[in-house]
Amino acid sequence: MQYKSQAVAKPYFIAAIGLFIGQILFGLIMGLQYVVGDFLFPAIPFNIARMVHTNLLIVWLLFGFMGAAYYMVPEESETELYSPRLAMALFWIFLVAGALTIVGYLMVPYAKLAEMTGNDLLATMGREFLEQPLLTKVGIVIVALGFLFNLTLTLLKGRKTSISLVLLMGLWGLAVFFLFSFYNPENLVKDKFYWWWVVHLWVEGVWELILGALLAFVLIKVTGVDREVIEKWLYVIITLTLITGIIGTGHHYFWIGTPAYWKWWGSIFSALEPIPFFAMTVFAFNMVNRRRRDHPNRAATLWALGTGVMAFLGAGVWGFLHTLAPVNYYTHGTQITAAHGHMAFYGAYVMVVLTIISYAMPVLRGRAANSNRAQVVEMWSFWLMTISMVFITLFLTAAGVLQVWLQRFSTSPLPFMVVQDQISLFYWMREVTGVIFLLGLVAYVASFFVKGEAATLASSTSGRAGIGTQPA
Amino acid sequence: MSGTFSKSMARNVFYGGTAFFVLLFLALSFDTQQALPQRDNRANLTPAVAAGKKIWEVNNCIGCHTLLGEGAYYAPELGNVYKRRGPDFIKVWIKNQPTKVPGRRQMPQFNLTDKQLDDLVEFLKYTSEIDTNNWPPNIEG
Amino acid sequence: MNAHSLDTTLSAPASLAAPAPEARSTPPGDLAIWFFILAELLVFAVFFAAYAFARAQDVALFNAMQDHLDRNAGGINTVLLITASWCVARAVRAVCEHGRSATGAHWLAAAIACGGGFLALKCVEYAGKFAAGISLSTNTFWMFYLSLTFFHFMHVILGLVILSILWLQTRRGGYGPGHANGLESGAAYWHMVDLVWIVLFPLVYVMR
Amino acid sequence: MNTDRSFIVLLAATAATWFIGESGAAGAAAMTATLVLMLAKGRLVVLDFMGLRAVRGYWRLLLPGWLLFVAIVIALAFRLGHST
Repeated sequence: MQYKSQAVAKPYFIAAIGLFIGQILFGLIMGLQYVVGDFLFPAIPFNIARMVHTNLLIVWLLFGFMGAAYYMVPEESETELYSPRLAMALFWIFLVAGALTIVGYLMVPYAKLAEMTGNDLLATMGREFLEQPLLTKVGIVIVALGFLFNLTLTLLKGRKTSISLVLLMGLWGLAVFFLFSFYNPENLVKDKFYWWWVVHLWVEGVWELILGALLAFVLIKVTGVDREVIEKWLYVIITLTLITGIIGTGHHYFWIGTPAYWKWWGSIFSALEPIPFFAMTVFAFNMVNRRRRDHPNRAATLWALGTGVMAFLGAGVWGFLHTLAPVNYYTHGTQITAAHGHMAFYGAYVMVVLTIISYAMPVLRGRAANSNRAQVVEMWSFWLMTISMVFITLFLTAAGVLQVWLQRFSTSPLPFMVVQDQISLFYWMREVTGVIFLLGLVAYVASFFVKGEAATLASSTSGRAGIGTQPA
Repeated sequence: MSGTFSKSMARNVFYGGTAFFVLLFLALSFDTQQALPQRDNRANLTPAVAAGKKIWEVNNCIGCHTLLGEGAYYAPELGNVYKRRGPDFIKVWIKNQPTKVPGRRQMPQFNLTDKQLDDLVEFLKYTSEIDTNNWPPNIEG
Repeated sequence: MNAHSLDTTLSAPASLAAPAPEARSTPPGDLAIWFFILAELLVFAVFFAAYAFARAQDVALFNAMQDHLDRNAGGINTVLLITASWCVARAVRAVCEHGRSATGAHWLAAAIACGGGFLALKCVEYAGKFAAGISLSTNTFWMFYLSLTFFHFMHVILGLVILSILWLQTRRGGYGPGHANGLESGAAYWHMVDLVWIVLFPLVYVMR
Repeated sequence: MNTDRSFIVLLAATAATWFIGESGAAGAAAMTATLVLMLAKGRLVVLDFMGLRAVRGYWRLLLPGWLLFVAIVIALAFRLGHST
């Protein structure tokens, strides 16, 4: 660790992992509710479990992004963080607010929660992913502003690298587009239209800048390739991302009451969205193959490469599968969407946050890399989680294909619930795979507690086996 | 001879390209705003519909159902439920939840008043009349 | 190949200064702009294909609506863009081969004038269509006509912004033989805008 | 110079394209003529204006290849339209 204020990243990363565990537990509850409908009813109805599952995902990814930014920006700017105390204060505010929100979801009926938290003043709740009470939303904005203030001032007083500029642009964009969550017109079509300005322009827009910056940072560190080379490719990739992704928003405007031309605009541009992901994968592998050093943290390298591949598969390939309007006409709002959502979020955002944690945590704990034994456990967790996510996606895809066939495509379409019964086998298989994912997560957490002789940068002359790359 | 590939040019292309597509997106969004009155059924957007939308929201219906294909995939699509089931069925159904059939998916009891049920039905009726480019493909949603 | 091979900059200006066409392995201008050009061309290719296949679904509509297009305006606009492109090519030659910044700036100014003429004429066309109540939602043909031409229209605007920057830089003597990366890159982008129109004009205005 | 000669050819080809449009010609022959003119024009822009004539290797083939690809797709779609 070069700057002692980078240490504030550590609690952020720990909180992220903690909330990640919660997310997966609720995912398993929901998965079971798909096949045992009355499981935990009425204590935790499905809609509550889902809200907790998705909101925890968002919040822990935000914790991860913030931790990453607090870690990266001082090092990139070659200066201490503007205010470590502000960073710590915001950490506790965000954690407590997040925890209270989740407790509110679980303890109070949602309508009651809405009433208690001022939803009558400004109705923003009850929309997918934006279920947070008004107070929490305001809290998120305040935390985000404080966070951006802190980082922007840090950047301004230090070196301005492309990586930290791209990161900050992504984070500012994240905060700006979140403001659309406060706009909830009575007109459902308008509501949905601008709802996507938060959701789509986050995950297929500004978040990808953050993703690119995190990946580029770790790649510079673990490969030793010239910053110039990595940064210019970063620019090329995020350019491709935004020129396809911004108009690509149109693939959500096919069937919600928006004009018909979006079917063309949305299909054309989103059909090209896999290209930046493919470029990112090629880029990551290329940089690792051209590495000038063998960083002892092989686990971080593995996560970095995995991010490229899984983001391409989940966001790129699975997105393309159902993005063309004639296909989406049948698949819209089915398990196909769920399949895509799972692998895309895991492959792009979960994995990139785990990449930066994998790289930064050992440093924050005073070593270049964890012991070989700890890394082996971590790599096991990588494969367990990644492979089980691939199978979760495949099972949901199978369920979705069958659902589309029986409910939408067939000449004698069956009712929704009849179809759900017929595809329950796939839901069972998904649930079993989900348990394996949890085992992977347990292994991941365990890897932090595995002892052994820690590696240093100097001791890393050998050992390039195990990360699955060809020697340069 | 190898060509030039400079970071400054890559950066300029990024800024220029991004600005370009943001502007294009804004232009299309502007056109969409102009075109919406013909499609979004706003003529029927009564206070009852607005009240119904709020009931839809504060009971987190989207946490199980889809509405015009967006939401959770645990329970049936409701964008066209008005056409599929009609107003009376919807109200009776909501009143009678949960079914408590062992092992079946359960919908909570939301204790809605008759007025609230009427508003919710109005909202679902309004939603079913939005011009969705003929989606969903059939009445089952 | 090592990490540096991608990164090699033109360290020998003489290689470009020589007017004799020397075989090179990459196009004039920065690779970054070429990635962008390729991405844009890919988008346009998909758009053109979408137009062609949508037309195949309803040939009668497309043929009937095409009669309402002003082919003279389209033709003149083609001439304007081609002329602008030629001016840009002459500007690059003047600067890169002969080091004549003033001449180059004049050529660029002429190109900007032609591009401005394109925009003006296109605006007249649009005004007529809008006055007739045509919008993106009128029918499939007009959706494509407006989408394709407006998407291209915005490219012309961006191209003109780039040309204006090049013009200012060139006038100040910012480029010369061996250090004209920016000029060549901007020129390549402008030619791409021209190239796209060369496909768009026959496809939308002429072919039936 | 190539640039100037290409410019003259481009103007002539544009006039020809415009004339085909004005004549109202339709069908395979008109389509082929228009596409050939388009390919010729595009090729000149790519090779002489963009300066790819002096480039060897795949970069030189990329843009003419794009043109050819677009022309083939258009031709296929127009054939499809005429046959239905």
